[in-house]
Amino acid sequence: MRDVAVIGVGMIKWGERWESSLRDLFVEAALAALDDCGLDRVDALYVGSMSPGLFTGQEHIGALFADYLGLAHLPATRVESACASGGLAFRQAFLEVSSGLSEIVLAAGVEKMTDVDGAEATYVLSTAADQEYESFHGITFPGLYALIARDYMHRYGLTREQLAAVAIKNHAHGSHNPFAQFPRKIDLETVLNSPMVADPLRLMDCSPITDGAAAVVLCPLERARELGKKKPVKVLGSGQASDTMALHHREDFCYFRSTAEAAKRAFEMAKIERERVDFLEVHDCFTIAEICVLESLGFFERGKAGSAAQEGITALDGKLPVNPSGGLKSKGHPVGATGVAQIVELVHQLRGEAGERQVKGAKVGLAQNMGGTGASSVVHILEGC
Amino acid sequence: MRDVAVIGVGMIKWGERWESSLRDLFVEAALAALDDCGLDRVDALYVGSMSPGLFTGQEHIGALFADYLGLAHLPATRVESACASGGLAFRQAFLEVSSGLSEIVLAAGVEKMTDVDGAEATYVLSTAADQEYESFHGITFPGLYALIARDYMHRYGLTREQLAAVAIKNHAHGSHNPFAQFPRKIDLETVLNSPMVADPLRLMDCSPITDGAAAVVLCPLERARELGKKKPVKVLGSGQASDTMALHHREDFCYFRSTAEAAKRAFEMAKIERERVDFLEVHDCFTIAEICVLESLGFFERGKAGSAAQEGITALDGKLPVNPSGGLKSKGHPVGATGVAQIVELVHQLRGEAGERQVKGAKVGLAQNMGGTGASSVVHILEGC
Amino acid sequence: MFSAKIWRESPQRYRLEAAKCLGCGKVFFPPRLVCLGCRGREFEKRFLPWRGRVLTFTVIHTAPTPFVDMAPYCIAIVEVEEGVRLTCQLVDVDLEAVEIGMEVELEFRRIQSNQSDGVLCYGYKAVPGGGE
Amino acid sequence: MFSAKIWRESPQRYRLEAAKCLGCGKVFFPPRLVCLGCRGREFEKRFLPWRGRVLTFTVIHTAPTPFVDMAPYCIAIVEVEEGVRLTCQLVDVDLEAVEIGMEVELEFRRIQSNQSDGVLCYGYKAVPGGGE
Ligand SMILES: [Zn+2]
Ligand SMILES: [Zn+2]
Repeated sequence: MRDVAVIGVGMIKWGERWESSLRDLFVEAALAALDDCGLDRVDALYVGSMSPGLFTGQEHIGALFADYLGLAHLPATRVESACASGGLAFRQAFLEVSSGLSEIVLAAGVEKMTDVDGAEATYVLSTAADQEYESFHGITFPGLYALIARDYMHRYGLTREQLAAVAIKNHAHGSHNPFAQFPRKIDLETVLNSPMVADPLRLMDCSPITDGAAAVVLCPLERARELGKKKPVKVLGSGQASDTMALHHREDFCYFRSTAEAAKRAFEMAKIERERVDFLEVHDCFTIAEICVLESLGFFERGKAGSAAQEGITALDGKLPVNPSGGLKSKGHPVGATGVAQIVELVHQLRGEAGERQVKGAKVGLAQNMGGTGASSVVHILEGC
Repeated sequence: MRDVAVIGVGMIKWGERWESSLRDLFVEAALAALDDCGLDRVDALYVGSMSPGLFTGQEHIGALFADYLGLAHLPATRVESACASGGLAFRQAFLEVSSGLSEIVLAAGVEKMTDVDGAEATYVLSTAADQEYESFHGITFPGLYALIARDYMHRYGLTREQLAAVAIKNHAHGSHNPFAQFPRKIDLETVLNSPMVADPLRLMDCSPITDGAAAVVLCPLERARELGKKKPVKVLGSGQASDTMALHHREDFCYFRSTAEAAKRAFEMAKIERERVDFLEVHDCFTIAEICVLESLGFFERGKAGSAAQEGITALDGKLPVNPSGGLKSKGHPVGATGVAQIVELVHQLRGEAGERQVKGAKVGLAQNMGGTGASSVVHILEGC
Repeated sequence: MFSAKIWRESPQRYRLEAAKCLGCGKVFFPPRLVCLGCRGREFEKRFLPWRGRVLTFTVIHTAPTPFVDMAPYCIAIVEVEEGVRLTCQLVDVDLEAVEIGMEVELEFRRIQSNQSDGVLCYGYKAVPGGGE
Repeated sequence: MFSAKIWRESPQRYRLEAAKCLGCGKVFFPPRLVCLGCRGREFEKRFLPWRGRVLTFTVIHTAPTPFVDMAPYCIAIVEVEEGVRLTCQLVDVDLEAVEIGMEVELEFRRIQSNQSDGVLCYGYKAVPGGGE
């Protein structure tokens, strides 16, 4: 397997993009990524999207997107693993370049969520849980994560304020991200007074409903300087793993074994230790998720990440900055696009072009993207060159 | 890229499988494939499925299936390209083994279509066409292929009887396939008297609505004899390509350029000529499709495949047997499973274990699987060892 | 919310709004952000003519849910000008008399009488004529 | 057609039908074709007891479409016997009084009052009690 680099990244404004169709969202992000590296063509396309069928009535989006990108004969593959679809698209593109099958591959993620109303969006998202033994009983995704939060509070004494600190920190980071859906700071009052969604989680503990897309261009590392315009970023490691679909089948509700396993594989491939990682982009679909992910990744001991945001450890200027982009919370969460946008942020940081949200001296970054309540996880480790 | 072999194949009875859930269909086929090679574990899983979300309300099936196969921590990826989803799952598994990332990979395809009624199934299938500029106007998939059939008849003088001959031939083949949904012969009367679906296509020109799954196990060729129990089958070539999403954007409605391009790539990788191919499994979702595919693949000149079935050329004992399994027409068409089932048939034939439907002296077989009206195609060439 | 989806496509459906590539002159319907021919990204707005001819057609007998009451109905691929083609219903016609090459005019009509949320959808349909 | 889907799961939902692995003794709900523990494929039928205790819970305020009229309602993960856990609603309870470790009984109740096709769905719900 040969070394692979990311040479182009493309992000667009996320939010309620009523004027843009599913295909246009993709094309905008893909063109931004191509322009970033100065290329006009690629050899293959991977797209991560959770449910274009239920959200917009359109399946078969790989071929549709190749067509509307003006490259109608491109091999184009859609991959899906719920909210980890974007991370998987990146992984498959990495694999295709790494194997030698293709030279230049575009990996994109997209979701168009606002063509349906809120109740319908809640239903569509629930198809990422066990439909017959979870969703059937009326549980929602905020509800599933609330089950985790309650358990964590009970076992480790996590406070409501500590949970809120995660949202406050990520919004502070996102206030410097012009592409974020909600690029503004929030305070403790705002979180604690926001409507209850699934006790103990309030609206401001939850990532929003978002239209968005993101794209990146990969090529062999040895051709990265010839093909791209900017500093290449090397893919050091990639790991993927699953866990039981239903949350209730896990021995420990607060520990995402798929994330732990995916991280183990990514670190093995990268041949580095955790100490080398300068910052993380993780899947904070809910405030509690960021806490459990940090522990599952092995950066905090069990029960110890709950106070990390409150203590400033995971802030931009902290010991281990987490979600400098603003995370899913502030940036938005167009589910299939999220995993690719994490890679976009890693590349911006590792190139040193993240502006006001730049992590000082960032050399190695890690992205963790997960589906459902962690039934699937993908972890990538990238290094600036 | 290292050589890859198929060492296990699993097929189950296709049809209206009311008693079986989506997950159980998958597990049955996967276990059959594992038993066929005598293995109990794999390193990764790829699943092709067009729309479990719209057909059953369940997305995120990669993780769900790994869980219910009893391998809950497996990297599990769903791929989708409408009716070519199964072919893509096989291609991604091939890529993963070929790259060296994994040793043993399971590729499966599945679709559960009978949990919704016929009108709803027609709607779900229409999401594989351009939702805004085709389906919006009331066109169905039989309708899109009828547009192709009308054009072909007009340009090349194809007769109604010649179209029917494709269905009659495939049902004759399928009558020897115990796993087929409709394993029985039909005659010309039956086809010509069947209800009109989309003029000129009648019910017996169309593949049915089917519940089904299929699975195969891949490993490096050099480990195939050590890991498997039966004669390994080598993957000689793999090709994938796209075309415009909307049929009306093609210069030539009767020529699937994605199929031509995918075949070109597969033959280039295989480094063989078409003459070496002993038989084909092709995507006969409608009778007209088999005719156009044979020409797009380059086995017949333009306008010449229309009489192939009628003249017996593509029969089991003809010069170029096509769809010895019975094809989508007789075997059934659980859309995401179809591409994997084609590989299963290739392996049975190349091992010489196809019984009454055995192609004499079969050494090399080709499988062509496509999505929509050919907006995506995947071609594989396999060789017995 | 579904209305955002309908509103988004209405320039095409109501006015046949297309885009002509400033690089190679190819006309696209619906408009695109990138040219499929020369990969240019500059376009000028064009309105397609409301007439054309039938390239191929079918009569739908088994219809999807929103169209069940209309069956049987004809659907055709219509070429409206050099290289610009679209799919639409062909109505106000004897279904036995439709043929390839037939001249048609496009008219603004109701397309779907019902959707899951009851919204009416309008757009273009073909009718015989325009050849004289 | 949707009734096939409902009928298929009814042994679990109506009778708490589970499967005990003959290889390692692990009990699965719902039944599986392969054991997640030892990968055995031989099982014997078991019926779960209709009582257990709350491992964790939430109160849903923003509900999905079929449950909108019920909100707010409690959902819990209940352990019914060693290692066997399930998710269900906890009803007939003061929402303020639910706590981790609480003993519950399972009862057969209506789960969803409507689906897109109007079919009623039944299954298990938890109620306080069973500890005495
Ligand atoms: Zn142009
Ligand atoms: Zn066991």
